[in-house]
Amino acid sequence: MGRIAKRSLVAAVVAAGLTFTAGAGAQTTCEVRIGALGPMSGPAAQWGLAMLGAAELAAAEANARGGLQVGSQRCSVSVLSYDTRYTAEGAAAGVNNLASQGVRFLIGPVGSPEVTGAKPVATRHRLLMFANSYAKNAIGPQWPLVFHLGPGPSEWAPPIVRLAKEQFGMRSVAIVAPNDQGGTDIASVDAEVYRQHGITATEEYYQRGTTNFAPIVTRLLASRPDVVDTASSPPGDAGLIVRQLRQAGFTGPIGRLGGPGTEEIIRVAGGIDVVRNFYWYEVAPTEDPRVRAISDEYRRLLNREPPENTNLWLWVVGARMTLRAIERAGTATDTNRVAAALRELPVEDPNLGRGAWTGQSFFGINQELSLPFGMGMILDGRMVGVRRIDVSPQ
Amino acid sequence: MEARSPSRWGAQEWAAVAMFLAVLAVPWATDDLLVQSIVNRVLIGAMAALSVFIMLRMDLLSFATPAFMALGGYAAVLLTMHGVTEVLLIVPASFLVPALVALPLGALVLRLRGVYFVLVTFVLTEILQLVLFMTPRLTGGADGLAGFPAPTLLGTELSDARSVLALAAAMALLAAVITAALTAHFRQHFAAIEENEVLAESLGLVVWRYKAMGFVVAAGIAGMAGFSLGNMLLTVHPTSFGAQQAVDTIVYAIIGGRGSILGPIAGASLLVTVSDFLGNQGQYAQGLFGLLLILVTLVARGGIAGAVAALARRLRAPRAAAGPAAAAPEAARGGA
Amino acid sequence: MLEIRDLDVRYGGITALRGLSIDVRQGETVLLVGANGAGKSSTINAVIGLVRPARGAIRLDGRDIAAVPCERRARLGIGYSPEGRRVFPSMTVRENVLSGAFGMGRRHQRRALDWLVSVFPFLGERASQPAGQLSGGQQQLVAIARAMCSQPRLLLLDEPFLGLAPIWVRQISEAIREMQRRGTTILMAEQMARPALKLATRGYVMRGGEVRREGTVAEIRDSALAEEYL
Amino acid sequence: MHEFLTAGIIGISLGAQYALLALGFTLIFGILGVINFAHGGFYALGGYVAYAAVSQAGLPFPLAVLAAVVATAALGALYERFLIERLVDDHLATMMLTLGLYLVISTGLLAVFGPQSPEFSFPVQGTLRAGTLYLPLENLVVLAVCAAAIGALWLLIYRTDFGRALRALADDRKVATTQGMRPGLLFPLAFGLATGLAGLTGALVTPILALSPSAGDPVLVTSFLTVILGGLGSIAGAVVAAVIVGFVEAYASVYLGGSTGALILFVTVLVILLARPTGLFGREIRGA
Repeated sequence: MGRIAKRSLVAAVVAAGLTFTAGAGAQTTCEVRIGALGPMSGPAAQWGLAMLGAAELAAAEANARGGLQVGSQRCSVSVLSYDTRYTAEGAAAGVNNLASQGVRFLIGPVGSPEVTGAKPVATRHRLLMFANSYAKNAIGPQWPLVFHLGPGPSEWAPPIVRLAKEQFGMRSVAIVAPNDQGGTDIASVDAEVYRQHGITATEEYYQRGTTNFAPIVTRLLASRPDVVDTASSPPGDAGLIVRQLRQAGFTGPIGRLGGPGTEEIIRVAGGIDVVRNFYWYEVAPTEDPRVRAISDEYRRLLNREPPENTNLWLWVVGARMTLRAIERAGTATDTNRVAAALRELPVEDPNLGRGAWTGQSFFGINQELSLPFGMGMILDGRMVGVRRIDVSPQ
Repeated sequence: MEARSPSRWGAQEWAAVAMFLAVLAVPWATDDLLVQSIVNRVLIGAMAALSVFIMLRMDLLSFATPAFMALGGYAAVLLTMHGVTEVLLIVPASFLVPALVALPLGALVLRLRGVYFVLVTFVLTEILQLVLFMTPRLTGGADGLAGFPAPTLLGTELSDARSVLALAAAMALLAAVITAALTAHFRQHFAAIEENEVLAESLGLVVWRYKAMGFVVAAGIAGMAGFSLGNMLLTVHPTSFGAQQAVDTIVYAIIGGRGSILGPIAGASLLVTVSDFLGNQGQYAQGLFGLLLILVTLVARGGIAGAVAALARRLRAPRAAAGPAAAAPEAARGGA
Repeated sequence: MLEIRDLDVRYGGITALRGLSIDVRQGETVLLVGANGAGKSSTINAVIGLVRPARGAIRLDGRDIAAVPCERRARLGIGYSPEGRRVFPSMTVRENVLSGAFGMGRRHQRRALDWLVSVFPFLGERASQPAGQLSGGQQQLVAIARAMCSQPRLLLLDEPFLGLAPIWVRQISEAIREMQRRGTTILMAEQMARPALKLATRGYVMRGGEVRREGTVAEIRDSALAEEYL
Repeated sequence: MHEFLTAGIIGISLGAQYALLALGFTLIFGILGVINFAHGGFYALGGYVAYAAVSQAGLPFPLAVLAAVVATAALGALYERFLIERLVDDHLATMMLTLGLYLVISTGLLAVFGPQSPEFSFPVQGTLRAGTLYLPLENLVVLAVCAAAIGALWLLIYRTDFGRALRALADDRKVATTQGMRPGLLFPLAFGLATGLAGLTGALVTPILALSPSAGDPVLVTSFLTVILGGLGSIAGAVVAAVIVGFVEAYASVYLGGSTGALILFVTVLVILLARPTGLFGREIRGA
């Protein structure tokens, strides 16, 4: 019953929205709905909840200003979400579900399988989508409405490798990652970047679901690498790999050119003394007070604790930029115009600072929103911190 | 087994086909994307569950449905990528490729019964996953295949939401017709195999022939479901064809009711819809499936379809005096 | 000691026993003879509890045990050797024998085992061989020793001699005599009645699920001869 | 040579854990004829009970392990007694009951403890080293406990009335019942014993590896592989097969890499299942 009522309500809202954009220029409030699409439950829930939090924060900011100025009217912004359960089917279903409720702009999804599933359906319905997967085909010329929240490994890996080489002077690296899309797509890019810096790189892929990494560790160490890089292995796996590497007597530095989760890695590995020498890619300059201010903003506007995931800080920029593009394009329905406006928007965020549009050389389309990121380091069991690395426009 | 198998369809077979015929109208009846999306996933789930259902008719529980779905899905998508987009060609291909693989495979695995068959099909699905990962050139490996051309019907491109759903409905209708024809035609053979295979064999039933037939058709129907899934997602991806999907399709078939062709359809309709309405509590869908599975096994062996049939009989019973006696064989079949 | 009154046993639609009444007194060895399907095994199965009678009473020392579950009847002092040498094939000879005295304590088991090995030295020689590898006669002996191990008051033997070579018939007869010496009451079903008749004190001739005749060994032998069972 | 020896040591550690898991799995199949899809669930549950006992109740680790064993054994026994027992002869129904239980357990763990790995580490740290060879002390402890548990289980099954009764029920339930063995009591006990072993393994191993609500998935797969190899229902087969699986996994991963190693294991098991369903060591095949 309630469902039917809700559906007719939705239909009414959509119909009303269409009438207003059609002309009239009436005074009644309108509503822009953005969708947060990602894993809201299960093992990857943190990612999805970070996206949802980012969308909610951007919406709250816009509403606090009195709403979005879309053409001649002011519109409130609301957020709908859908749980993809980290599957392609779930993501496709989510796009349909959100689109049927009048959503034209998507924040997310985040994992490679989800993005693969969501992208074609979103294209079919002409939704604008801000995805964040490290898949090699995450965006491309055939999907003009799909934007990428970046930078991707092709952007962030080179400066980190350069800095790591300065610090540790390694000449060989062994990269380990799961044998699925989330693993192979990053590890192979990482390997290429290491090689470009004159470092011999070997790649090793393990079966997703592996519980004991001792044999993999033995294999990794057979080539006697100076450094082992855990790439995008899930934090739990990476922590265990670190621990078993140390048990096997490996004393060299360990890298992680893949994603966040350093705290969990330290926890699973058995403490920062076990980790000893470690460098990693951090999605945002986490120690920048201006970046951290996003969390305070979240508490102030939404009156609750922000999701505990640094991805939040990144996603906020994507959500803010989308809303700004809607205002600039003067439409909340014609996603082509919004996309055109978005491409023209300078990347300048009050919290994260200056970024750039990138992606042309790697994806063939300049729709990757590259923001400053961080490189974290642990030296001799001491947390050195996260340094800010700015991106350059292409 | 000398009683000639009456290939006459019962009310349930007609009802199943009528339901899918009705679904064919859905793409034109509503523009609601949510409804279309749920109906599309129900159709795919129901097709996969029909494949499980056919195997259950022979008392075989198969975890290999996702493996055959993958074969069908990848085969059809690879065809479109090589320029063959005609639906009248790729739909049969999505049926035939897994069916042809199932033929020699069946000669090997159908000798196993009971839990041994369960285990071998479980292992098959795991192996297929690894094979997909290890053949990136052909199958795209961990990335799957995406960005393939839309299928065409006599030159007309079927790429908008409506024709995607219509194609899914047509394939599901085809799957239901094939399943109904197979299970009705061989009803007594399958019943004999389900009841006591050894006895059936000693009575002169060439058991392996019927089992092979069932296995091949089940594989083909799974393959069509795989293509339908690929067409909905516009991608075929290894994560769509794992052990999790095997569990889901089995759950659809069992909860819907393994005693009737309407069972898998009812199960897929209910469970796909319910898990969609769980929204952001999606993580609890599996727990709900588990509880329903336990409940159905303990108290309603015929599943939803069996329970509805029993209820209908009870409502009719006061008029027809022989109610309970007539109900007994049906209940026994549902619970066997 | 054992009274069976008006017992009906049905399997599905088939009636296996109809209005059966049998008495076994303390210390007797009672023989049930009859052709295949006469109802001998059904009678034994009803007493041990493998089948549930549709009607009638089974009284042990005056107490009706028809409703007592099968696994509790062993505790009432009933030992049972099934037809067809159903030993536990994967278990050793020794374990098979000991399983007859399940839950009776190590002391009882050790004493019973010593006694059984002294009666049948064969059990000692093959103690650690899996029972499934033995010959038919050896398996039958193990099954009977298993039934004896609990030192039951009432011993049920279903076809103990069926299809056995003379050497095993002698051994098993000896075992049954040993139980008789100990005062055990025995109810025995046997198609091949000659060796069994030598052991019995009394008997019933069965046919079609009913008792056709009851009497002393001599009477039974004559009657049975007349019906061509021997 | 160094890799060869290291892989051997790893293979033994893996084999001991797999043996403990496969023993429980094979016990349930051998005695009840039931494929326990919830086996991995009991493993994960054991890990979480031990974790909760340490972190919430503040119990010392050995007591926490004991609590995990008791909890998983009790749940298993009760589930058998009140649900599985009713349908114990219907192999499809028992599979559905255990599959349903697995889904409920893993969802329940997710709901109560959340999706992330909790902080749960083994109390014994440190590594024994001899040249380039090494053996983490935690693995040594687990190895010792596994060996002791396997030994104790062997004594229980082969040297006690209880074990004889279980094997008798496995061989011929009807005759065993006539000898006074009560399936209604012994089946739940056997099931509880087996799930308790899974819980023990979970409590011991998850602090070394990782604890998560889905930690049971790979356990189920490994148990499947091991018991197929060793012969469903065969106790000795399970132990030998577990060691083989451990060695194959270790050597294949070290010399061929993770995916290839897994594929080799799966295909080997498939071939064995097709060519010799009784497994490498199984004598009796249970009519299933």
